[in-house]
Amino acid sequence: MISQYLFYFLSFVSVMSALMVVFSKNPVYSVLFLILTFFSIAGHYFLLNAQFLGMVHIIVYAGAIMVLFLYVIMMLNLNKEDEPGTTTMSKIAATISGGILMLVLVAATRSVHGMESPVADSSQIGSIENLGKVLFAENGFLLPFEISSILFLASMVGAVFLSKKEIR
Amino acid sequence: MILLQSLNSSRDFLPILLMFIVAAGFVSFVMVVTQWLGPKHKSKVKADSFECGIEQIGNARSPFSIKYFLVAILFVLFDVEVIFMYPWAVNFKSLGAIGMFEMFTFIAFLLIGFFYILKKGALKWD
Amino acid sequence: MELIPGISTEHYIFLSVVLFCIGAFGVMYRKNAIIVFMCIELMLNAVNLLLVAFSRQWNGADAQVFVFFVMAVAAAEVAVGLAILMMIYRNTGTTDINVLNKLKG
Amino acid sequence: MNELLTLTGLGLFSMIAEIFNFRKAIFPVIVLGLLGLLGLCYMDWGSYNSTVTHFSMMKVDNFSIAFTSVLTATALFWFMMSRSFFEDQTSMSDHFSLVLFALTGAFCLTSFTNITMLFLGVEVLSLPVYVLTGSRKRDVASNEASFKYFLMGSFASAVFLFGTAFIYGATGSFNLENIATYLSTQPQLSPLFLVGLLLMLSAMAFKVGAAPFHFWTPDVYEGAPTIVTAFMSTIVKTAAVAAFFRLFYLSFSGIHGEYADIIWAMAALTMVVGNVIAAAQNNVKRILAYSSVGHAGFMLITILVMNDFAAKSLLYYTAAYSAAGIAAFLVLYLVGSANNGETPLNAFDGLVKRNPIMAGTMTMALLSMAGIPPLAGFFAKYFIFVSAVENGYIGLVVIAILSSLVGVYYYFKIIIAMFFGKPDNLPTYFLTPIHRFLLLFVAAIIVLTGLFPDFVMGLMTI
Amino acid sequence: MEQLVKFIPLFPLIGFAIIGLANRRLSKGVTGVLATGSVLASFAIAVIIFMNRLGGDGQAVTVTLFDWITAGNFSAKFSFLVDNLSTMFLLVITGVGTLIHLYSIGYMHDDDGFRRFMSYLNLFIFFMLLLVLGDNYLVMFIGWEGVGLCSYLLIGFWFKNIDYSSAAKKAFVMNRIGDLGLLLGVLLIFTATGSVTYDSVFAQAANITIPVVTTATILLFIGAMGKSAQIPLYTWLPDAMAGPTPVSALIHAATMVTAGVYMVARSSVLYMMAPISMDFVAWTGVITALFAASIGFAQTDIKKVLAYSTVSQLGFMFAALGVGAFTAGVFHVVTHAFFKALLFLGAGSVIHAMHHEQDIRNMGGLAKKLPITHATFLLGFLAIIGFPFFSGFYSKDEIIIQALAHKPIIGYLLIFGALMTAFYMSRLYFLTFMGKFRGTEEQQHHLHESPLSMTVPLMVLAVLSVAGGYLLQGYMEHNLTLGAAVTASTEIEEHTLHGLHNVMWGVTAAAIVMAVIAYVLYVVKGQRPSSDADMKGLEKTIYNKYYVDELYESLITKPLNSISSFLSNWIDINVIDRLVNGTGGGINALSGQLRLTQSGNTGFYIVAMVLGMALLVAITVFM
Repeated sequence: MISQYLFYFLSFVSVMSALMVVFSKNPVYSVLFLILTFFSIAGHYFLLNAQFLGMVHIIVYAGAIMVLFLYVIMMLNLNKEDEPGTTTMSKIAATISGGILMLVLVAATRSVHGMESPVADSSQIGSIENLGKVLFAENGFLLPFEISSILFLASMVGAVFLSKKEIR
Repeated sequence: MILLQSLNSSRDFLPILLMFIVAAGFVSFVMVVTQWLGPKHKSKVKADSFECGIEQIGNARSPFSIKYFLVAILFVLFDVEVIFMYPWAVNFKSLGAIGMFEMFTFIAFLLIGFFYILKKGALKWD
Repeated sequence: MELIPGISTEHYIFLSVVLFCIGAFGVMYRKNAIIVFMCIELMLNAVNLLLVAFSRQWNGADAQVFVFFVMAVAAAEVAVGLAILMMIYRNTGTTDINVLNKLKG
Repeated sequence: MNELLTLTGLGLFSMIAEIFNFRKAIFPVIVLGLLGLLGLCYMDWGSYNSTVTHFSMMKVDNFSIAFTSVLTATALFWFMMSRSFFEDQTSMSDHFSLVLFALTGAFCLTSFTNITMLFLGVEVLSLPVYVLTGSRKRDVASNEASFKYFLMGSFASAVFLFGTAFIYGATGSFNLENIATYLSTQPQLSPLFLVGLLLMLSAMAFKVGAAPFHFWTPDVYEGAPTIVTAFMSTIVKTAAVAAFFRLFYLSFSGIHGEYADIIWAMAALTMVVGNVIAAAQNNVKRILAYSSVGHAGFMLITILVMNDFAAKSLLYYTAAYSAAGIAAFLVLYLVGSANNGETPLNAFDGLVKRNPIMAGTMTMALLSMAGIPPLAGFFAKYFIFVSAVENGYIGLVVIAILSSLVGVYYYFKIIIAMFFGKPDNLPTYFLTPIHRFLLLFVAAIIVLTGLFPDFVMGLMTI
Repeated sequence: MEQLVKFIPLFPLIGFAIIGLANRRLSKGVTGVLATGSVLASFAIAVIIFMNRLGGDGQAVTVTLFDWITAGNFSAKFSFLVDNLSTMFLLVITGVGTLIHLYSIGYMHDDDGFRRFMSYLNLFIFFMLLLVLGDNYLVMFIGWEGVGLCSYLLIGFWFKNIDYSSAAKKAFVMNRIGDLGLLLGVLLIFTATGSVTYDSVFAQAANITIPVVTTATILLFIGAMGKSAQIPLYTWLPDAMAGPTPVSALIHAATMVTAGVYMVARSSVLYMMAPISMDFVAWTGVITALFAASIGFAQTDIKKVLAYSTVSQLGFMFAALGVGAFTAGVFHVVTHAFFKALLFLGAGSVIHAMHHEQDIRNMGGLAKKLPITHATFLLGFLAIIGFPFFSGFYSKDEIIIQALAHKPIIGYLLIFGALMTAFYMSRLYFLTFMGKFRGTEEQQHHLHESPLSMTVPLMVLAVLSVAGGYLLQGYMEHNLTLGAAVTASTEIEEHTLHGLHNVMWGVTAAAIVMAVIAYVLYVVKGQRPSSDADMKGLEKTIYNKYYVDELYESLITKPLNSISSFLSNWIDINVIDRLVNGTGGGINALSGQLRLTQSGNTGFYIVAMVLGMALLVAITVFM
């Protein structure tokens, strides 16, 4: 099945590029690999029929957030390859605990049984119309939507406050 | 075509996907071709920033202005806010007046934020 | 059951657990604050992927709407986080998180 | 719902007030607004039955009204205590609006019925606090605290979301009622659910500062400006622990047995670690930071017991702890601001001679935190112990009492310094009228809520 | 009439509030009058209630102030229980309290912190009244902690001296250890009976299993050990003598330290069900009595001698409780309050006259210079050694008789303790008031009798020390029915008791002989404790004409002295202090290790979080 191959391909790309994000010495490469990861995840979204979400994902992550990261890295001139102060001990500790976490989580979620299958054809679940209906419905996500605007305001004030030069 | 059908995905997105493929293909094509066509002479001297004989000190990019950064941050925030508007716009009719009110509240918050930013001088470039 | 032909929910659970753990591993492994932030973004993406997979499984749009909020929060967090980072860079001239260990004991 | 709107309006007002030169009006408006909020709480109290939900996202029941009242009152005190700190700063409206937005988040945390609201509430509460922690922009300690808090906080958020995703995967809903229904109807628990539950538990434990997720607490509390530390240790802690309780009460109490042991161990570890490490500290701010970890452990006991009485005990505990915290941190702030921001133990030497009101109120606050009757803190602990003993957690109560004994030791280090230390070359303090009023008022509250615990406990009738 | 009891704690509280808030605005005179007057008012009400009850049926009355806490299954009222036991304590607290307030006006008059001192004293009285009045364990616990706090404040009153504040700290820490036991005991009782109110707890006592009641009572008793300075939690009391003398008299002799006795007597129903606890109480009491008495032999500080004597007398009381003679124990609390307060106040008067000299080696011959103090002190001394028909005679004899009747070994040991008491108290008395003056010229020049405000309380207390026992004997026997089971059994053994009374005459005679020996040693022979510098060398230069002296010296004095100094120096410092300090040190060490986890490194913190998370999941899912 072609979708199967596509899944494995995208998964391979996303896992590999995620690993490269961690292991790249140069932060700029990390950013680029992260963008690649995001694209492959967007691919998964399309695969799962979440078309609108996939597009939004690319717009938000690849288009805005990662540009910001890249911008900061360029601005702070961090495209160096050295990373002082990393001890072997801390690397070993990180590897071991990361490994333990993965082991435990994989083992705990391995035996998932009794999952119900989708009720009906779900190709329209991820459409803009449907999402809009759920998002703006009276018993939907209206309140969180408004709350999120408070979140944006708070982060605006915070970012401006922290970045602004103090008036002396 | 077969591929897309097997994905069960809506055909509405076919043009967009094609556009992505074309764009990606074009970029990679150009990059490969330039590598292939262009002359390659690598040397230490050539990689230097300046070739006037004086050793370079420091880095060319050290001074920066925080203002530009703030603009970038605010762009991200407004960019994400916009994604909430697509679903609203598509459902504009069915949501009716209530939906209008909801979105206006949201936009009013945004405008207050925007006003705040303007007055704080966060967007001034000098 | 199969979310898409040949691929079951377990596959997606496994994939996002792996991505999440890579992200968590990166947070612990790297000392450059910016890359640490990026790894946190990676973790959030693992969450999003899982949510979308479950949304397909339950045939529910609410998980996808939830992903919107995750994205919104991610953007807000990045804005604040990078502002904090810039502030630190102005004071210490570095983004190495090992430098920030004066508060302890 | 009206409470939420009021808070948002106040936040917006203080955000733009400075631009319109309403600077002088900010403080009175906020105080009036918060008093109005208390009035709204009073009107709403008891008039809500448990079926009214707002947009299926939140339910203003007596639990939320009671906690909102405590939070609002604490916020009122907090504004009174911090007014002078912010008035000589250029960005008073930034600070105040951030705090009010954080309060909005805190309100979501006391009334949510949907994980989405919980998540957004946590974020709306946390983001402004990350910023406030770093509000002394030139101070590296403040920067470091802010950074640590932010980094670990977003990590915890990611963990929380991962847990949420698993819960959704198992139940197909974010709604707490649906989740509870799933638990009561499903004979076989999906492993996904358990993993999700534990991940959410870890993230909530992080937010309340419970071991082994407590590491951020001492460092962040120490590095943050004292005023902000006061905010974190009272309002943020209250809101977080209320959210923790509400989440588990409304949705997960059906499988209490699955996670009881874990919360047991967590509570024990938190109490021991917090109180024992505090014993060796010499910086008063850090002592209070570790003691705050210890208090989180006591609060966790209520989540272990998980019944109506435990909810009341938790309310009472948070109220008592917030009152004592406001008093203690106000004194700490006053002492620190006359001492270059440093608060070593010997900065408190002979405080009783230098300012009896400060020393007296600080003593009250510390005694209350230590759990000496008849102050509020004693009954707070006592009720929690009673509820735990009733449910058979006697071992935990023994650990709790032992660790509170250690607590007495380090609280008394401060009291002894204040009463028996020699105040050589240390300044005398003069209180502004507002601070004097606040100190005396909070001291009175500590005593009165101790004598009449029913008043606070009666606020909540679930 | 019992409704008036509401006002009893109110007056001292008002006194405290006025004095505490007004601070400098009141003159010293007004402050003194206000403080004393408030306690006097309470005393007047207590007397009214007492007289009223004397004529009434003697039933216990509960006076509820307000519904205090009602939450879930838990409810408690803030109410007072007026019965014969609490009335007795009310009288003692307010009566002795009034006298000591009066005394303090004179004693503390020149002190800078006079107002603070008086306000603390009032606060103490308030909490002490709560302690004895409460009709449930919770109110009692509030009073319990409150008096501890006041004691702490008053011990450290002269906080310029660092020793004083460390003594205060020691007192507080030791009391907290006891309180831990008390709180656990109360919680256990609550678990077993679902209530903390005395009435309902005792009503349901029969339903509690024996192991539970034993554990609960032992836990309660641990609280009593802390508050009433029993082995091993006693060392704070001698150290607490660092506080002003009226404090020692009021808190550390007459009232607070007897709170433990009150609590055990109040819980007598529970104790009667648990023979193991009773044995534990009795043995702790008797060992403390002997141990503290033996330490009393070697002390040279007048207040320290009295402090050890207090510990010893408290041991007597607990021994009485332990053998089931609750009434005798409470009786001794009352008489002890009279004569020990008297002795302390007398000592205070002496110290006052000697300009804060407390070493009895530098005293002597004060009888002529301080006639009133001497006369009253003598009466108190006679009372404590059990001189016939003085108050101590009745209560101590009652204790010993009851002990002989029920647990003979304890009885014999207590007789031995009584003889020791007679000896070291005589030593104290004779060294202080008899013989020649051994202080400096200047001190001798300034010797003067204390002012009237100090001597009047002495005289009143002297009268009570003499007559109190005789007057109260009958009341105690008939109106205090504690531990009903024992009372019944004593009636059966009436003839045995009669025989024992005769034995007691012998004991009393022996005690008097001990006093005479002391007289011979310290007055006739002029022997006195050697000074610190040449403790060993000088011993031989004291003339040793009589063989008897040498015999006595080598057989009694020296061994006793060395045992005494061994106990006080070695055990006190090496065992008990080390135990207390060791706990603190252990916590500090643990703390030092634990704080290393707080490395300041964010990476490490996150590793710890991840591992914690993995552990949670692993434990829950796989186990």
